[in-house]
Amino acid sequence: MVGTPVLFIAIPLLAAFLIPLLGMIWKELVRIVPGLVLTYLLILAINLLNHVLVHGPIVEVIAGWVPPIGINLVFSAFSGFLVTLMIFLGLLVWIYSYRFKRNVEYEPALKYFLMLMMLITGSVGIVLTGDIFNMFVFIEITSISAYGLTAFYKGRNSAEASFKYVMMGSIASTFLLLAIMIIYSQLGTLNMADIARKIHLMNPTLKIVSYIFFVTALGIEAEIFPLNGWAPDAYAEAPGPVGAAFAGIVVKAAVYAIIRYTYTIFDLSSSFSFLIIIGMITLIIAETAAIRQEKLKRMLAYSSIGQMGLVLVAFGFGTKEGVFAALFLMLNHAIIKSLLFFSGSYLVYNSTEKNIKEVNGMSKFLPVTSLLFAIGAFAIVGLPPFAGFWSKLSVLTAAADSNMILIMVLVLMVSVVELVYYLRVVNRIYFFKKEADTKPHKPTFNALFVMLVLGAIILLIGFYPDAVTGMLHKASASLMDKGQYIHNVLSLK
Amino acid sequence: MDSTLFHYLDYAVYGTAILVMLIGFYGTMVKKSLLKIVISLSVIDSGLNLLIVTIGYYKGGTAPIFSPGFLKNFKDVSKMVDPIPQALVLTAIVIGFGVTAVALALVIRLYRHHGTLNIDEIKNLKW
Amino acid sequence: MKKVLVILLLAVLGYYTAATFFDIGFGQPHFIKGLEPVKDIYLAQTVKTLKVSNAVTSIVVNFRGFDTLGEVTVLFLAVTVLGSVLYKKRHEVGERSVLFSASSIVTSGSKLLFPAIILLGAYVFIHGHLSPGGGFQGGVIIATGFLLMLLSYENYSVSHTALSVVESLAGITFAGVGLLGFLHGGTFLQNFLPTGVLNNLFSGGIIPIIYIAVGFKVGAELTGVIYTVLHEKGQSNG
Amino acid sequence: MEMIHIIFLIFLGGAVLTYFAGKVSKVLQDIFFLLSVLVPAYLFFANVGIGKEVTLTLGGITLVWGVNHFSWLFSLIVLGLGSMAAIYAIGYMKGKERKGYFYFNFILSIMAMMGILLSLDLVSFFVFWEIMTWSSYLMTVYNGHETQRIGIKYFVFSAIGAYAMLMAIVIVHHVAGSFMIGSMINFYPNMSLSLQIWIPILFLMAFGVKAALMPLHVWAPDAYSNAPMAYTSVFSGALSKMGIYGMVIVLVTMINQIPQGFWFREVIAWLGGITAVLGTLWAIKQDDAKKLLAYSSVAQLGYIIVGIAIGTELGMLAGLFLAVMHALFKGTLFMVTGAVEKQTGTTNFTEVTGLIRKMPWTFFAALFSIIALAGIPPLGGFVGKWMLYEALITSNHYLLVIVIFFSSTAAFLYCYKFLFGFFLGQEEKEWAHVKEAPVVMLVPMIIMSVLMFVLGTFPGLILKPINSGLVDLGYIDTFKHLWNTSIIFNAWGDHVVLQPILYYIIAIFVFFALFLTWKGHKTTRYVTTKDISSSGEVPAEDENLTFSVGFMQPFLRAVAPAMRRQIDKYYTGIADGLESLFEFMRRIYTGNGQTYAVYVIVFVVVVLLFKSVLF
Amino acid sequence: MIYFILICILFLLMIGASVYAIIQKDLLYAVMATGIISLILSILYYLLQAPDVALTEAAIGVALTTIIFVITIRNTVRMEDESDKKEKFKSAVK
Repeated sequence: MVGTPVLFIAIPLLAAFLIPLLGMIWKELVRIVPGLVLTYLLILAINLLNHVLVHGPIVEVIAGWVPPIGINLVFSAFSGFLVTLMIFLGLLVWIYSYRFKRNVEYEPALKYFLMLMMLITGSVGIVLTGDIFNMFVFIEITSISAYGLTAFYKGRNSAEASFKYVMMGSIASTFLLLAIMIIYSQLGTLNMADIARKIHLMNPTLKIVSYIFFVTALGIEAEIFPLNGWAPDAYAEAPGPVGAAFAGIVVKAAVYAIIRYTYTIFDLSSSFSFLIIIGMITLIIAETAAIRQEKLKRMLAYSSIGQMGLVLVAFGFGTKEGVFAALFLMLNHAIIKSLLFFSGSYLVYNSTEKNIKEVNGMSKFLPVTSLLFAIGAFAIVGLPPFAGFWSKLSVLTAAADSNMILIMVLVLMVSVVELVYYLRVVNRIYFFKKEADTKPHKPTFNALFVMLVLGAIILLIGFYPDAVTGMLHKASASLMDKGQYIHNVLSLK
Repeated sequence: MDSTLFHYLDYAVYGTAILVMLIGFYGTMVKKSLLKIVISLSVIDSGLNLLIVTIGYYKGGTAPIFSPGFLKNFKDVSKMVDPIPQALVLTAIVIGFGVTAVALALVIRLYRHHGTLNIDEIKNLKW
Repeated sequence: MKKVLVILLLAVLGYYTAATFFDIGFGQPHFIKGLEPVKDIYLAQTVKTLKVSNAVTSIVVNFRGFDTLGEVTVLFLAVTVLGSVLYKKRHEVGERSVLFSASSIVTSGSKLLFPAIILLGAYVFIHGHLSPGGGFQGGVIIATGFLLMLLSYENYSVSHTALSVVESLAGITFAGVGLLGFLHGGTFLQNFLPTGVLNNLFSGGIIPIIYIAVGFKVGAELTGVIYTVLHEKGQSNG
Repeated sequence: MEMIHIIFLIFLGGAVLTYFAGKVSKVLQDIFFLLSVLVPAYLFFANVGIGKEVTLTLGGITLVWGVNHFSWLFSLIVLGLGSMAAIYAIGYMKGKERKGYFYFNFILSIMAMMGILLSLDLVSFFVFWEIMTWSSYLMTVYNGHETQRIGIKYFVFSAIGAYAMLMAIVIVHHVAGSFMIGSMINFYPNMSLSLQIWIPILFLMAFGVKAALMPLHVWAPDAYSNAPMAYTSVFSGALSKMGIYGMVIVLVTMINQIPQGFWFREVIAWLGGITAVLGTLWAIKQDDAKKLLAYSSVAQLGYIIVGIAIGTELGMLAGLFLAVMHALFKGTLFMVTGAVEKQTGTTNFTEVTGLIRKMPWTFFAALFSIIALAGIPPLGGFVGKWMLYEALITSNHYLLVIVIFFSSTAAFLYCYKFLFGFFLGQEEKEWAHVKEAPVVMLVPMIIMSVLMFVLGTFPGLILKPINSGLVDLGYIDTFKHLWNTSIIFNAWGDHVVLQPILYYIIAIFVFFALFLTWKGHKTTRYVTTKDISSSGEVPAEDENLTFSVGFMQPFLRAVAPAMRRQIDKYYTGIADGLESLFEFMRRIYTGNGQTYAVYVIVFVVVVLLFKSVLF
Repeated sequence: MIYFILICILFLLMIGASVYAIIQKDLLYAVMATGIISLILSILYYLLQAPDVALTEAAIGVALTTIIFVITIRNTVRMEDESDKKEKFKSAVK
C-alpha cells in the first residue's frame, strides 16, 4: 500500500486545526509542523507518482460512494505530476521562509504558516478533485489564503492589492457557480467524468455559455489578459516567497482547471483555438507591459502572466506534443520563476520602494544570489544550456507541427522583448554602480539552500532533460486520453 | 387566467434573481465607496443564491425532508424538490460570508491607512 | 459615460444569462431525458442506507461531506485571515468599539435570552439530521447569542484561547472522524457507526457527530470573526 | 566516451574550475585557463579523425557531432586563434578585476564555436549558437555600466537572428521529420517553393547578424570595440567566422539548388560590397584604434561575404582564404591595440604617438598585419584579394569589382592612420615611460605575424585544406585545373608564380628598411609635437598637435553624403517607438479595481457576443 | 391570486431593496437594505421548499453579515462620500 490521495487533503487540514493547539504547547511547533506535513506529503506524492507511472491512475472515493454519487479524487500521471511539483515548491517556500519570517512575532507567524499550508492544500485539492463543485470549494480555500497572504505585510499597499484580489475573486466565484449550475441543471450530476460522458447530449448554446463562464472564472485565477488586473499588484505586494508560491502553485492549479475543463469535460472542438487566442493576447500584453516596469517584483509578475499565456497557447494546439510542451513549460516556469522571486526578494530586501534601481551593483555584496538570479533570468528567456530552452523548443516544435507559423513568429518576437527586460536587470546587478544607500541583506542559510537547489535543478534539466521528459510524456498521454479517464472513474464498484 | 399569470411568475423568479445580480454588478463597477463595493458583492451573492435554489425547485414539490408525516402520506420521492442545489447554496452562503468578512477587514485596514474609502484615491499600485 | 457603458454591458450579460436560464426552465425537472440524475440516488440512499430524514443534511455531511470539510476550512481560514489582516501588536490593541450604550432593559434581557439562544443553537445542530437546520445554522445561532452579549455588555469578553481551542478541537473531530472512516472502511468520511432507525435522534451514523462538530466550529469561528472586528476601534491615518 | 565528448567536458569542466580556482590562487587560475584551452586544441588535432560521428540522445532528440574537412578548416581558425589569444590573455588580464568571469566566458565561447562546427544536427547547432551568443555578450559588457546599451543592442540583434534560425529549424523538423543537417539538405529539393525561399532567409538572418552583414551590422563596431581586446581578437577573428561558416553551408547546400538562387547570391554579394565600402569609410573617420579596427572588421567581412556569395570555386576559395587571413591579421591587430592600451591606458590616436622606439616588437607585428590587411605583397592579404578580383571578373561582376577596389584602396587610408597614429610621429613626453609589452603578449603576436608571412608566400599551405573542405561541400576537385588557369599559381599548385618577384620585393623592402634605420639613426633628431614654432608663435601646452587630429578631413568631406544617413538611427527610432508604445500599453492596468471588474464584464460580453464566431 | 400578488410584492421589494442598497448614500441604511434583501430571500427560500437554506440565510444574512457591516461602518465612515466632503470643507476653511 503506497498511500492514498485523500491524505493530501486530510493530513494538512488535520494539521491546520491542530496547529493553534500545538502552538500553545511550544511556539516553535507552529513553524515546524507545516514543514513536517509538507515533507510527508512530498514523500507520499513521489511514491504515488512512481506507482501511478507504472500502474495507471488511482481513483480515490470519498465517503464510500462510487463516483457518480460521491466525490472522488483522481491521482493520474497528469494530476500527480502537478501535485508533486506543487508540494515540492511548497516545501521549498516553507524552508525559505522558515527563517525569513524569524523576526515576525508569534501570532503573525502562526497565521503565515497556516495560510501558506492551506494555499498549497487548496491548490492540490483543485488538481486532485474529480468533482466540479468540490473544485469550487478548493478554489475558495486557495483564494482566501491568497487574500490573506497578499495582505500579510502591514504596508499601506498590500491591503489595496488584496482588496482588488478580493473583488476579482468574488466575481470569479459568481461566474463559476453560474457555470456549475448550468451544467448541473442539464445533466443532473457534478462529477467530472460523468459530465464528460454525458456532455454531448447538452444543448450547444448552454454548453458554450457555461464554458465561457468557466473560462472567465478560472481565467481570473489563471491571469488571462483582461481578467488579470489583480495579479501584478498581488505579486508585488505579497512577501517574496509568497510571490513564488503564487507563480508556482496557485496559477498552475487554475491553469490545470481550465485545461481539465477544455480537454476532458467539454467536447467543444473550437475551444482549443479560443485558448490560443486568449493565451496569445495575454502573452503579448503582459510581456510588453513588463518591459517598462520600475519595480522588480511587478516585472516578475508580468513575466509570469506572460508565461501562463504561453502555456495556454501550447495547450491550445490540442496535440500531444502541445500538451507535452505546455507541461514542460509549466514545470520550468514553476522552478525558474520561484528562483527569480526567491533571489529577487533578497536583491531588494531592505528597500522600501523595491525599485529595479535598487539592484544596481548588488553582485558585489550578494554574489551567489546575483548569480542565481542571472541563471534564472537566462533560463526563463530560454537560452541554452538552461532548462527553459528545452521547453521553448518543444513549444515551437509543437506549433510547427500544428502549422501555426504566425504563432511561432509572435512567440519569438515576444521572446526578444522578454530577453531585453531580463538583460536590463542582470546588467544592473552586475555592471552598475550602487546608487541607493540601502544595505544589502545577506540571505539566510535556508534561503541560500533553497535557491541553490532550484539552480541545480535548472542546470540538471538543462543538461539532461531526459530526467523529466519521460514523466511529462506519460502525463500528457494521461491528459489526452479522455475515454480512459472516464472509464477509470466510472468503472469503480 | 391564473395559469398565465403564474407562467409569467416562472420567468419572474429567474428575472428577479438575475436583476439583483446585475444591480450588484453595477454597484461593484460604478460606486466609489469601498464599503459600497462590498455591499454590492453581497448583493450579487444574494441574487446568485436565489438563482441556484430556484433551479432545484419543482412545482408542487415538498421540502427534501423525510419527516414522519411525509413518510406516512406521500412516499413519492419524485415529488420532492432537488436537494443538491440547496446543499450547494448552503456551502456558498457560508463561503460568501467568509469572503465578505475578509473584504471588510481589508476595508478597515485601507481606511486606517488612507483615511478615505474612495476607490479612486486608493490606487498606489498601477501600471 | 462610464455608467452608460456599464449598463449597456450588463444589459448584454443579463440578456444572455436570462436567456440561458429561461432555456433551462422553471419549476419542472429540467434534466435531459434518459439520464439518471444523481439526486434520485441521493434521495433514495438517504432513507435506505443512511437512515437520515433530512436529505440536505445527508448530502452536506455524507455524500458531499468533503465539500463541507472544505467549507469549514474556508471559515477557519477566514478567521485566520481576519486576524492576520487586522493584527496589531499587543500594546496597540485599544478598547473595543461600542455600537450603542445599552439600557438596563436590554442588558438584563439579553442575559436572559443568552442561554436560550445557545440552547436553541445546540438543538438545531443536534437535530440537523432530522429537521431543517444543522451545524451551520446552529453554529450561527450560537454566534448570534455571543453577539448579543458582546453588544449589550461593554465589558463582556470571550476568551480568545477558549475560542481557538474549541475551534481546533471541533475541526480535529471532523477530520479525525473522516480519517477513522478511512481506517475503518477504506474511504475518507466513511460511516463506521450503526445507522440506527430513521427519524430517531441516534441515527445516521457519523452524521450527527460531524454536524455537532461543525456546529461548535462554526459557532466558535463566527464569534471569533465578530470579536476580531469589534476590536477594531475606528481610527484613521494611524 | 568518445574523444569529442571528452573535449567538450574538458572545456566545460575547465571553465568552471578556472572560475573557482581564482578564489584560491591567481597563478593556478592562469594555468587552468591555459590548459583548458590548449589541451582540447591538442586533443582535437591529434585524436579526432575527420569523418567520425558520435551521437548522444537528450530529451528524445538525437544530437550528432562530427568533423568534416570544411568544419576542420574553421576549427583550425577557432582553435589556433583561440590558443594564441588565450596565451595573450594571460598577459593582458594581469592585474585586472573579474578575471574569473573573463576566463569563464572565454573558454565557453571557444567551446561553443567548436560545438557549432562539430554539430551535425540543428538542435545542438542552435544550442551552441546561443551559448556562443550569451558568452560573447557577457564579454561585451565586461567593461561595465556604459556598455550596457551596446550589449543589449548586440544581444537583441543576435537574438532576433537566432530566433529566426530557431523558427527555420523547427519548420525543417516539421517538414523533414528530423533535426539532422544532412536530412535538411537532402529534403530541401522536395519542399514547397515558399519554404525553399523562406528557410534560407531565416537562416541567413542569423548568420548575417554574426557576420555583420548590412543592414544587420550596427551592433558590431560597438561590441568589438567594447569587449576586452584579448577577447575581441577572437570575437572579430573567429566568432564572426561562424556567420561565414553558416552562410557557406546555406548558400552552397540550399540556395544553389533553386532557380531563385541567383538573385539570392546577387543580393548578398551586393550587400557584402556595400558593407565593405561603408565599413571602410567609417573606419577612416575613427580616432580610436578599437573603433577603427571594429569598422575595418565589418568591411573585411564584407569582402569575405562577396567572395562566398559569388559561389564560383574561385570565389569560394578567395572568400575562405580571406577568412583565414582575416582571423590572423585582425586577431593580431586587436592584440596590438590591447598591448598599447595595456601599456599606455588609452587607444586614441590623438593622444598616443611615437611608440615605435618604446614598443618595437609590437610595431613589427602591427606592421606585418597592416601590410596583410592592405593587401600588399608578400603578405597573405594580397593573394586573397587577387583571387577575389579574379573571381569577380570571371563571373562578370564588373561593378562589384569597382566597389571592392574602391573600398580596398580606401582601406590604405585607415591602415596608414593606424600605423602612423600609434607608432610613428613625434614622441610625446607623456609616453616616455612606456615599456614594451610583456613577453606573454608578444609571443602570440609574433607567431601570428610569421604565419601571415608564410601563408602569404606559400598560400598553397592553406589553400589545400580549403580545397578539400570545398570538396566536402560538393564542389568538384578543381585544384589542378584552377591552378593552371590562374595567373598567380604555378602548375605545382603550392607556390606562387610571382615568387621571384616577391623575393625581390622583400629584398628591396628589407634593404630600404635597413638603410633608413642606419641612416636615420645618425641624422634624425627626436622632437616632440610641441617642439615647433610658426610665425614666432609657440603652441600652448594644452593644444593637441598630434598628427592624427583632423586626419584626412578633405577625403571625409568628399564622402560625407554617403555617411550622413546611419542605419543605426533607424533602429534606435524603431526601438524608441516600441518602448513608448509599450509604455502606453501598460496603462491598461489603471490601478483601479473597478476598471478591472469592468474588464471582466467586457471580456464575458465580448466572448458571448462573438460566441458563434469563436465556437 | 393573493399568493401571486404576495410573491410579486416580494420580488418588487427585493429589487427595490437592492436598488436602494446601491444608491443610498448613507451606508448604514444601505446595509439595512441588504438585511432586508436577506430577509426576503429567506422567505423566498422557504416558499421554494428550502427550509435549511432559509434558516441559514436568516441567521447569516440577516444577523451576522449586517452586524459586521455595521461594525465596519462604525469603524470607518457612515456616508458614502464623507471623505470628499471633509476635504471640501477643509479646503473651504483654508
